[in-house]
Amino acid sequence: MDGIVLKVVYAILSLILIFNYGMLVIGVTAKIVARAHGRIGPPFYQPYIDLLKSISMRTSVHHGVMFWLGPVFRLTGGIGLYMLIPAVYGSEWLQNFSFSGDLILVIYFIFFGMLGMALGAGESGHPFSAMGIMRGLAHTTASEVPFALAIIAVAAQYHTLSISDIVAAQQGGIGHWTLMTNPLATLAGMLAYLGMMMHSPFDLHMAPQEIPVGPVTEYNSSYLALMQSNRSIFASAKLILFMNLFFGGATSIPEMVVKTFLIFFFCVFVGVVFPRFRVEQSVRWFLKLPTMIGVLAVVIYTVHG
Amino acid sequence: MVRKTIALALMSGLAFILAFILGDWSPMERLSGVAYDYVTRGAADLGAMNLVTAIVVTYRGLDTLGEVTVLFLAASGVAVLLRRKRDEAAATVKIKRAASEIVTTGASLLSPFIVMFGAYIFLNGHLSPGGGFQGGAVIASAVLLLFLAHPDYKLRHNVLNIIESFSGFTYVLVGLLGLFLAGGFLDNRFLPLGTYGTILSAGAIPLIYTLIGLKVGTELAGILENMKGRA
Amino acid sequence: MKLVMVLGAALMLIGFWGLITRRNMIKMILSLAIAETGLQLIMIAVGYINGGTAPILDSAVDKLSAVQQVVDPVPQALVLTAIVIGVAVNALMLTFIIRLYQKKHSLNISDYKDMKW
Amino acid sequence: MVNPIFIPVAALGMAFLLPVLERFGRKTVNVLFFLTLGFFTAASLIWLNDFFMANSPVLRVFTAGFKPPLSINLQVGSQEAMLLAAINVLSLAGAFYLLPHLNVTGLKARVLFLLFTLGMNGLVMTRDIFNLFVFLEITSIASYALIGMDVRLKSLTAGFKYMIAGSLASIFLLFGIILLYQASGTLNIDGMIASGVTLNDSPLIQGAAFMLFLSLFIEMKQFPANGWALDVYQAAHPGISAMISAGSSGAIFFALYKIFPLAGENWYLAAAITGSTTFVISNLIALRQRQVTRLLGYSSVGQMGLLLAALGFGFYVNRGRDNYAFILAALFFNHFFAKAGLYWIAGIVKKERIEEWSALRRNPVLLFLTGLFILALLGAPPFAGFWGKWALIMNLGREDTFWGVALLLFGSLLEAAFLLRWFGLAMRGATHDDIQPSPAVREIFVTGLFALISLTLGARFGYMRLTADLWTYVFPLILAAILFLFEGFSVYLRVMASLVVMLFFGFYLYPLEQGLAFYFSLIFIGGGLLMLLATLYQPRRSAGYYPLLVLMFSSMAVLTASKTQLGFFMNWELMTFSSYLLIIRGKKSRKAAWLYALFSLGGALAMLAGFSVLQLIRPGAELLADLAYAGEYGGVIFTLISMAFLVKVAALGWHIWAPDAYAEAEDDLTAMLSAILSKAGIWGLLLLAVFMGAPLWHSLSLNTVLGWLGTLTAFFATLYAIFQEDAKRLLAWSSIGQVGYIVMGVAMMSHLGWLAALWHTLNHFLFKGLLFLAIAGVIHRTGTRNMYEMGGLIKRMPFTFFSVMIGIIALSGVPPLTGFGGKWLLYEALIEKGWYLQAGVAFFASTIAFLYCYRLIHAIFLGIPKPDQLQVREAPFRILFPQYILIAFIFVFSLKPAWLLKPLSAMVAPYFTPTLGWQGDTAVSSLGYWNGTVMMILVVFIFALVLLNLLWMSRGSKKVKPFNIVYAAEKPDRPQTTHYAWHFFTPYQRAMRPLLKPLIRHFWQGVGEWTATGGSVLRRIYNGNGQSYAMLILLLAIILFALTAGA
Repeated sequence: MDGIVLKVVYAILSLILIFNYGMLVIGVTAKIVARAHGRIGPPFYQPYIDLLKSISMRTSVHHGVMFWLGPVFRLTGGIGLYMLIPAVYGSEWLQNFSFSGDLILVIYFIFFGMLGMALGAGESGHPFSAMGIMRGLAHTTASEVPFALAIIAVAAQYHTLSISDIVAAQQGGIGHWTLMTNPLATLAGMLAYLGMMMHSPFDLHMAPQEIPVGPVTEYNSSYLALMQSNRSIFASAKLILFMNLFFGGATSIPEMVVKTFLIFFFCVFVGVVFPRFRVEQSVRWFLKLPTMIGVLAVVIYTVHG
Repeated sequence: MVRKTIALALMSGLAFILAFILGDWSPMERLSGVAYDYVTRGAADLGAMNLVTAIVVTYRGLDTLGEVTVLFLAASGVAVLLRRKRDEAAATVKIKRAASEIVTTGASLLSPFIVMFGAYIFLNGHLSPGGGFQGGAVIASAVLLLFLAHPDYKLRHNVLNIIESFSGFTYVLVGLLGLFLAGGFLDNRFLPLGTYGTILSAGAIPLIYTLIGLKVGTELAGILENMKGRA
Repeated sequence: MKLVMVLGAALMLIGFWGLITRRNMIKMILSLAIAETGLQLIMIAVGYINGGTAPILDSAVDKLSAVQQVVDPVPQALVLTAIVIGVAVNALMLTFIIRLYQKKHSLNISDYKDMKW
Repeated sequence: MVNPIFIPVAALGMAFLLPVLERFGRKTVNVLFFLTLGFFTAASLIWLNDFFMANSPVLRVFTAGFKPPLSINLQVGSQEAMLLAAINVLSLAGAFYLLPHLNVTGLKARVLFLLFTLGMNGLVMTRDIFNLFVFLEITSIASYALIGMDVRLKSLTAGFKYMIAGSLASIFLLFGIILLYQASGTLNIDGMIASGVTLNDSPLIQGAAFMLFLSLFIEMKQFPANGWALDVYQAAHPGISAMISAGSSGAIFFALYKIFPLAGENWYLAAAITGSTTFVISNLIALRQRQVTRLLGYSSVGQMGLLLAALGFGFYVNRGRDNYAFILAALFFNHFFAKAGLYWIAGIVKKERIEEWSALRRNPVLLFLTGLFILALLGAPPFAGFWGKWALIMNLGREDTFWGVALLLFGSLLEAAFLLRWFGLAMRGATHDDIQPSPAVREIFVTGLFALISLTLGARFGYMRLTADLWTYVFPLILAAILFLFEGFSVYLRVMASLVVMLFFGFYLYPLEQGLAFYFSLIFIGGGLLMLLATLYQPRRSAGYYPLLVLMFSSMAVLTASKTQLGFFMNWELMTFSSYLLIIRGKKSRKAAWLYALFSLGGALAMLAGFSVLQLIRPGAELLADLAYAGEYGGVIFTLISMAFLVKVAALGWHIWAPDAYAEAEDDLTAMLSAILSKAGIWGLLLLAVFMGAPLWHSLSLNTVLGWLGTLTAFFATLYAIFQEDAKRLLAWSSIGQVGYIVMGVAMMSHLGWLAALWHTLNHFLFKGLLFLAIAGVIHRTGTRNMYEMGGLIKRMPFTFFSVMIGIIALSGVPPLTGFGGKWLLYEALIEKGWYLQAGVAFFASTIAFLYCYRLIHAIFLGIPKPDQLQVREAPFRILFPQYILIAFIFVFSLKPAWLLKPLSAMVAPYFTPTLGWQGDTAVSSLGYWNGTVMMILVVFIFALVLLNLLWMSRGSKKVKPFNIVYAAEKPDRPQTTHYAWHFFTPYQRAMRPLLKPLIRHFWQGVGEWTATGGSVLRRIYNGNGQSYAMLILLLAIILFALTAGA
């Protein structure tokens, strides 16, 4: 029983850490992007301000039970996802609940929040919400393909689906990273990652700069706050996942911070350079080059047996 | 043209088949099998001089009964098909020209003799060439002659019907008598075989042939009348 | 007797030829009758024994040596039946033609193609 | 014992006497007429009894007091007794049916009829070949006259054509007889056979045989010399057609059977070839036929071909006549009673074209009888044709005659195509408000009598065939029969009765099964019970619904208990036909049901072929377990048998039927089809794998092929699902795709793979049953299946919404519900197996599944409600209740996956070494691990925390009305423009266009069209000209000569 209590305490601590980390990463990135555009940009703590603003809004409306539950699903999905990934290799308190399932569970749990939020947004009755969800889902299906292939290749490479084991196998210097030992899988995975982060050029469903089109169109106040909190946790969890899979994981918190930030910066960088894709364009793009690379990665292991 | 060509091809095919089958046919040298038995024991068994008759009426009597049935069927079929429906009753055809006097006179003169000849043929079926069918056909030819001479001649249906039914039914009864009194259905030996070579011999054969003659004669006459149309 | 056989076969072929080339239904029936006649000749030929006489055991044929003298009576009996059956069928066919003619006033077989396929 | 000679005596005596008796009035004549026919019937029934019950010696009657060969003899043995009984019962019933027609025609018609019957009797009884000729002529001449009796142009024309053909046939026959006589010196059939004369290969004797059999082949209406027969069947009064098609054709067939021992090797083969060609071609031509009596004509001709083929094969492939006597009898009597019955119904309905047969729908009794007879003709169990066809195909396999198997099975499929189309039109064609059939009691009586005889005979033949486990195999039929007694009572009583009999059956099966079989029968029976409960939501159910449902479920359960191939195949067919009859109850399901039946039958026939190949390598094999000895033929057998299962699981390529059938079937039935019926195919595949492992086709392992098939099915079906506007069609495609995963699992042939398959089998049953039932409830309330016509129903139907939500979460495999378990097992297994690419495709498919899941729930329940659906009520409790039972199961297995996985693991253990271990509640595979229990607790815990948090934060939140949104700077007011539901995934469709070409549908359409076109080209030889028909007869002569002269 003590074990469980300890685990819960660790998990909460770990969660607080990752939440703040996520907030900061988002803030810093916005700043960097602004500088790249030649603007001053918001302060790095802007996400906190946004969150506080959302929470303290006096007007709060909702469209029904499912609308109400959508953010709950979403945040549960984010937290749950993070809980399933061991954040730092060898650290007991940052193992989270990764003993309850392996990589397959992690991948599928990503959908939990998405589905819940899609249901909530759907109930708002706003056509833009539905449209945003349609675009998001369509886009996700395509970007998941190279990602899945990359994971399969990694699993085939290490003969395991346990994230901890995969990280363990990469210890011992940069030469053991999947990046080096399985470059094709890493490439496919990182291309998929662009789509999964839903950053430009794959952010049509959010269309952040224009009129509010997307799942969150009708969300406001505390509902929006939940979404915002999720965004930081969810994004960080994904970053950690990619770090674990392809870049040797992390043995300490600073290593984790550096690695994940660099990984995040990769997608920010791409986003700054490329304009936005339309849905069918992005779907086709993912199904062409990244998928081909992924297939190649997988076929190598199929042939080798 | 295509049709003719196909027909020609078919015919040559058939000709080839017939040639193939009959190519090395040659007549039998001597009797064998069942024919041998018929010839050696037929006369003694049944007392009929004409072996064909013995076969037709007794040995293969069931065939003959069937044959009578076929004729009866045909006659019934013709009658059914040419029956007058109510709406057709009025549409009678007028015969334009009566027969010439030669024909009418000839007919009246000849027909009794023809009938008599027919009767002779079936009565002597067991002794000489001939028999019920032949006799019946001859009798029917007398009716045909009458029709030619008198196009509007009407046969007496009731009489014909009764003769036909009676002879047919009796034929079956005679067959049954064979079954009960002698060896089997249509066995002619329930009547005494009599003196070989006389008219009242060969058991029931003359009786059967008489019945057949009557039946065939009336049936053919019926067919003729039906076909003649509505004079 | 070979000749009778050949004649019979020839008659059969002629009958078949007529059946498939004559359009007139009455001629078709006559053709069938010709073919039947051919067959009857063949039947008789089959029963023939060289030098044999009619299978009537009268004074002309000795009862004891009849086996050597007469032809086979069986085919003759069969022919008799065949003839009668032929007559019956022909009568019925002619009746059909009478009725058909009343319906369409044509004796041409190709005019009776109401049902096909 | 009655002396057989009294049959001709009575017939002739009466026939000769009747013209005189006419004066006593019609009544007297009729009484005497029926007395005579009654005497025939009684006599033959007495014989039947004597031979089968008392084992009497064969009756031989010598006429004229001499023994054969001097005289003609008649013989009545057991075979003759059967034939005579059938013929005389037919005559009596037929005369009764035809009574008004006979009355109109007059006295002579009765004479004709009586002599016609006599002719048939004579054909059966006589043992003299010339006498046979005479009786054949009697039969023919009587039938000519009977056909032309009504003096209509068509019947006269047909009769005339028949007479030409008949005359030619009799010329050939006589020719043959006389040549045979010369060769053998006798006319007695037994004498001829004993003399062995035909074994001589001199041209004369071969010619004799040629002429003899040519004639009988013509009389048997063999292709191409059968144009006349079709005209006769089309034109004659249906009552007469019945007599000819069943009676005289049957008698002639028996005559042929009698003299067939005279034939030599070359004739066995010729009969087999001619017969099977006729069978195939006449069924092919019939595809384009719309005229009912002609359609039946083609079918009759085809059946004659089948009989001739069976006869030929019987002699050709083995000399064991007894077995073939069974086959011939089964096929013969099946055709005999069914065809007569169908002609009689055609006479009652009086509709010429099949499209007009929808009039039949108003008369359930007639419809029922029609269905029964058609099923009999198709060889459905328990009709005699089923047993006959099975035995025939098995024999052909044993003797390596697979061209025969192929031809006969292909012909059967074609026959099914047109007969079922006709039945479909009768059942579900467009109705016209014109004259309804008004059958006389007399007509219904005789038709019903024949249906009863058909069933009884089928039972009798089946009893002879099913040697082991008889009761298990026929149990479903008995249950269905019991439920028939409850028709007409209230739905509640019927459901109650169904539940009781199913439960009883479950208890009966329980001790017989363990392991996998138990698991599947639990799904079949338990699932069936639940679904039966759900049917209560519709207060009215048409007759036959519950018997068929119970038949379907219980025959599926029997599949799991079957030990023998025959028992398995029988129940497979029962399941197919009962589900067909259920599907066709849908309002617009005519075409869908037709397609379903055709594909299913095609599959079943392939299965039959597979079993027949097994006979080659293991003659006499009866058990399913014998499949293990397939050896080098394993690949072929596996491929053939798996066809049936692939059709049932709607694998890609065989799936064409499924979307339509699922969509158009009644709503609760669809749930059963998808949730339960498709699992029968899975069970079959498992069974194959258990017995045959993974056979090779050359060097290609078939389980790899199967695995890819499953993968592609999962992918493409899912892809199609997202573009459907119709909720049921969407779920239908989804169902196809989900079953594709199960096929993958089975194909992996590993412990984990099978676990994945078994887990998903149950899970798919749970969530797809749930979804279809929920949607059924929605359709019940809204009256539409188009999702874009709904919207915002969450507020009106919250419970149904919850069902659907749980359903889609379980479906999409999102943790923590059961769906994830299936996915986890599947991917672990795939990666363990090394099927990486398949895993990638499967993953793609499963993400696409989110699209349709979301679409389903969004378009129906979310968004803005339609004005006319504002007052829609929640679905009835009776359909919600089963849904919540399913939800309960989903939650239980989500929380405690071990409860299901551990027993499953034990079930699979006998076949593969387990690779799944346990650490407490954590399942550990060779690659990874999963603890469903912790996962569930974790998610619930986090969810609760976040929920409480939000509850606190959104204290003052206000609910707003549907249109309270800002949309492009205006407030929208119409749901039609605001609810984004129609063509939801258009951009995706654009992106995926290259993958969406319906190539397979086009392929099958092409197959169908080419086949039908082939038929319509071939049928041009029947140009209606009697002379051409004569030419075709001569052509047959030449063909047969070419076929037989070589030897």
